[in-house]
Amino acid sequence: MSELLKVEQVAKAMEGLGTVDAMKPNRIRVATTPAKVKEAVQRALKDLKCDHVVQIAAVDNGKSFELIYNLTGPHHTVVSILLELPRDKPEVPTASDLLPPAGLYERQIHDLLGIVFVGHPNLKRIILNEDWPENEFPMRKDWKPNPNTFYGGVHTEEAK
Amino acid sequence: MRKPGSVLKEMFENLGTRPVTILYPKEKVPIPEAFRGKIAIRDEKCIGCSKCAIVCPTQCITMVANEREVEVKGKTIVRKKKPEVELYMCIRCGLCEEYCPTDPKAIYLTNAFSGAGPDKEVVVK
Amino acid sequence: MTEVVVPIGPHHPALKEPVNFKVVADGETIVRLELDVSYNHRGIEKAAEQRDFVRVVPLLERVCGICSHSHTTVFVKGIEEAMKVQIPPRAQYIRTIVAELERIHSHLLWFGVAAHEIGFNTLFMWTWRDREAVQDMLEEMTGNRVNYGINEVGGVRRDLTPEQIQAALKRLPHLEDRIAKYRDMVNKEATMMIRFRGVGKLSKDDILKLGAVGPTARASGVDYDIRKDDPYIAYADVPWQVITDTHGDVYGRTLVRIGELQQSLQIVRYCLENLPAGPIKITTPRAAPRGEILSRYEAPRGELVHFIRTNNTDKVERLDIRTPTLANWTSVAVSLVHQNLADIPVIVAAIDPCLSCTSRITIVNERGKKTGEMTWDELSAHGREFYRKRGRA
Amino acid sequence: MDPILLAVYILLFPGFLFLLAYAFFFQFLDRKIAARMQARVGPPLLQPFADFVKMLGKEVIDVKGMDRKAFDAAPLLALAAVMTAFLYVPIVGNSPLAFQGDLILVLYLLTLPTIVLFLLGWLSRNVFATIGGVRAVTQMFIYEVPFFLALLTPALMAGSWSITDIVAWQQSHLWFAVLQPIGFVVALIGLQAKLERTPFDIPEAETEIVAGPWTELTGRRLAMMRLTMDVSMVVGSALVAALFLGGPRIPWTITPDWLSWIVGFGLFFVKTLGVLLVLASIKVATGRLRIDQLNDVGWKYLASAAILQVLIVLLMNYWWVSA
Repeated sequence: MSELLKVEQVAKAMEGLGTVDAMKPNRIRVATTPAKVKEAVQRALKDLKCDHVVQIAAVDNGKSFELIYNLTGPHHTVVSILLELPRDKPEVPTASDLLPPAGLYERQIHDLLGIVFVGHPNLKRIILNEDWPENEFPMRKDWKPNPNTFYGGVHTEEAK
Repeated sequence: MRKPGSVLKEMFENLGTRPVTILYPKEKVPIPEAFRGKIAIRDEKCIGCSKCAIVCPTQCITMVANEREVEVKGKTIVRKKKPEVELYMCIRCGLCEEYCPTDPKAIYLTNAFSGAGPDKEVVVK
Repeated sequence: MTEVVVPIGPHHPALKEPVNFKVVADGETIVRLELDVSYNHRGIEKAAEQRDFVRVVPLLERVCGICSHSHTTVFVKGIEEAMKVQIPPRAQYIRTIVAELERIHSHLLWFGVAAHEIGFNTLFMWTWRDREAVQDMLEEMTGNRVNYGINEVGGVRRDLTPEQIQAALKRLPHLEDRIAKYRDMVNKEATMMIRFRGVGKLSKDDILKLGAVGPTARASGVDYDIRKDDPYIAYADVPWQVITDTHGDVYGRTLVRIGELQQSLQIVRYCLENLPAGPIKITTPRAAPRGEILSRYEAPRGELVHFIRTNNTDKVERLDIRTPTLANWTSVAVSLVHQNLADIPVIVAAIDPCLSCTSRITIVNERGKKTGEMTWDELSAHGREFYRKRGRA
Repeated sequence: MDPILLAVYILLFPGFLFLLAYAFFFQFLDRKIAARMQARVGPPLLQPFADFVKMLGKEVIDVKGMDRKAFDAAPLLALAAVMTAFLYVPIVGNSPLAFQGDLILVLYLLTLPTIVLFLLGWLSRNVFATIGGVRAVTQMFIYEVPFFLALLTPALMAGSWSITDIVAWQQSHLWFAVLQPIGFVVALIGLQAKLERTPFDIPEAETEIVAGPWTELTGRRLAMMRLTMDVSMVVGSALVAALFLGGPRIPWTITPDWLSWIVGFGLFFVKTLGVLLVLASIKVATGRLRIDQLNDVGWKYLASAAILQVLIVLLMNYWWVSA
């Protein structure tokens, strides 16, 4: 079982992309910007020998959207690449060409938070039902279900 | 040593032995006493503190006004409210039983597991 | 040969849960496949944000029917990590026992369903009969066969009495003997071998490229197992090892799952025999300090991840659940192309999909047809009237 | 044979009434054995009859734009074919309708249900049913050749195309199951495939294509088609029992006429139950093959075994008869 990555190793591989800090021995975080995310993922795949995407987490912390790419490999350390997206134009280049499973994760994030992944092969709806109204993103903090739009399910008003 | 498992041998062994399935309505399944079944309320023990109503994950316990003397640790006090449970909203998680301060619990889960019924709004008093 | 579009799902006898494959088949071989997930999305992540830590646990238990203990353990472990709180060892051991018992009954269930997919119903009946022993153990310990409700932030809600431990220990030898028999049967039974060998084959770098997890990945030699890589609850000090295989096809996945069954039985036996004494829970503060936790767990189907962000309140600011089946979908879709139509159920069952984990909303959509709430007597009146009219017509 | 006795023979005792009752009993026994082998309780005695009556009462749903008359007629055609086949198989003694070549007629009548299944699949305008129908016919091509060869070798050795003569021949010689063991095994496997039971139930593979040709069958049509499958199970096992296990005759004759009838019927009963036990255990012990795997198994092993058997029979005929 190869031993955990050191913070210095990750810092050396990622220098010039962003600040590196270790929250736990096996959790190392790299804060970077949307422009450099593809470069960061590529370096993680090549230099740090990460070959498995654990998860792409998406958070709406009120002010902006945060995307966290969690990658791991035989070294069993989770390298998470964190980036912030402005609230008005959340766009980030897709990572599905580098990481095929990311295609499904990005479609799910797009459904729930409305982050546009530039260059994604088919950013169709996957997680919400077909007749969910367009550009209403339920996981956003400021989303409130207003009563008169119809969110799928039984057409209650006609049934009365 | 363990006999090697072969499908044919096992099949004909089963032919001889008694089948495992039981005919449910006639024969009953033994229920362990720790089983979390249908909810029940001991009205005489309840002190109306509404802790169960607060902790219930599905909010199916409503406190109903109901005056009654209750004997607690020697003293008798008059309680104002008692819980009423909407039976088919209850997910039988047992949190209310855990947070109920009374000694023989005022609200508890029996181990009756069959709970189907026609009336959706039935309420356990 | 003209191409035929065969809809497999969302209501299909082979798939116990709603996933829809629009399969374009040329004769018997599949040419193209459209995957349509999420008929079962219940918005649990949004609901979790409005519940405090005590009331969110029963909600998370219902994310998935079979791996309910996984979701509560991974969440509760994450919150304890955020609160920087250490739960007593006895609670750790009880959680491990229930986790491994859940893995055993989930794998036995899968093994029966996989045999049923190829029409071998006998093994389906036998495995589900032996699974009853595990269900009885769980029912005695936790009070319910599936949703155990044993976890809470800061420890475990019920203690194991000595009689329960003895009753459980008495059932283990029979289970070990049965599982050893099933391992022989898999290697000897002809039709099972033909239908499982070489079906849905994925090489090691395919698995890594497509991000498959759990037994599906371990069947191709990828030895990722979170219980070993990132040990949690009591796995660090229990002697067991990761089961991997090199076949990479459905047969390999069956062998991996049977191996894991035997490992889990050993873990349960070890934990039951030296269950440490002491309290089973500690009182934890109501709110969790600001923090961001990536809590990982080895669910029966693979690596389950809860991304939890807490903000100094007693509610979760954001809970992002990534379930093993969501990770396995890409590898299934790729491995299905150029396979036989008859193999779809077997390959899909091989990753043991758990749909209620993957997507979490169920909205009945009767486009056009008018359905409303009917009380019981309205429904029966309607029924009688409908048939009387039909009778006369 | 005067017409009244013949009418009784056809309609009542060893004819249709007995056949239907025996078919229901066979279905019950098959399901009971399979259940007990799987450690389950299994159905009560009259369950198949209750299913049949209930299904007759169920609503018949017609697919939009379907040819109703053809869809109604097809199950009846299959049932009629299989029931007439039963008349030529000796049950109590000789079958009065025997004629030279009735073995070929019975074999032809037994293949009709599969063709009707294909027709049903095609008529019901449903993608699952069509694929099921195509599979039923492909499967038929695979197992028909070895099945026919295996059933014709006894005729070769007995030197006659009538089942009654073959049974008579076996009375004075050894049973064909002993003389031609390979043929007996191929016949059993072929019968299992003809009845579309588990190793070969590819056309109505429940987990892949819903129910194959059976998908759109509802109400009385489904009742008729299931009855056809039960009756063909009875006829098939009676045929195999007659051709390979000596049918209802015993080497030494018993003086009183009615006693030999009863003994004959008893023998027929025991032998067909034996065949049923073998069929049920094959069904319980195996999973379902894929259609292309069936192709390899069918042509490589079944067909070559049947041809080998024919070769052995020809050699034995030549060497035995000339010696």
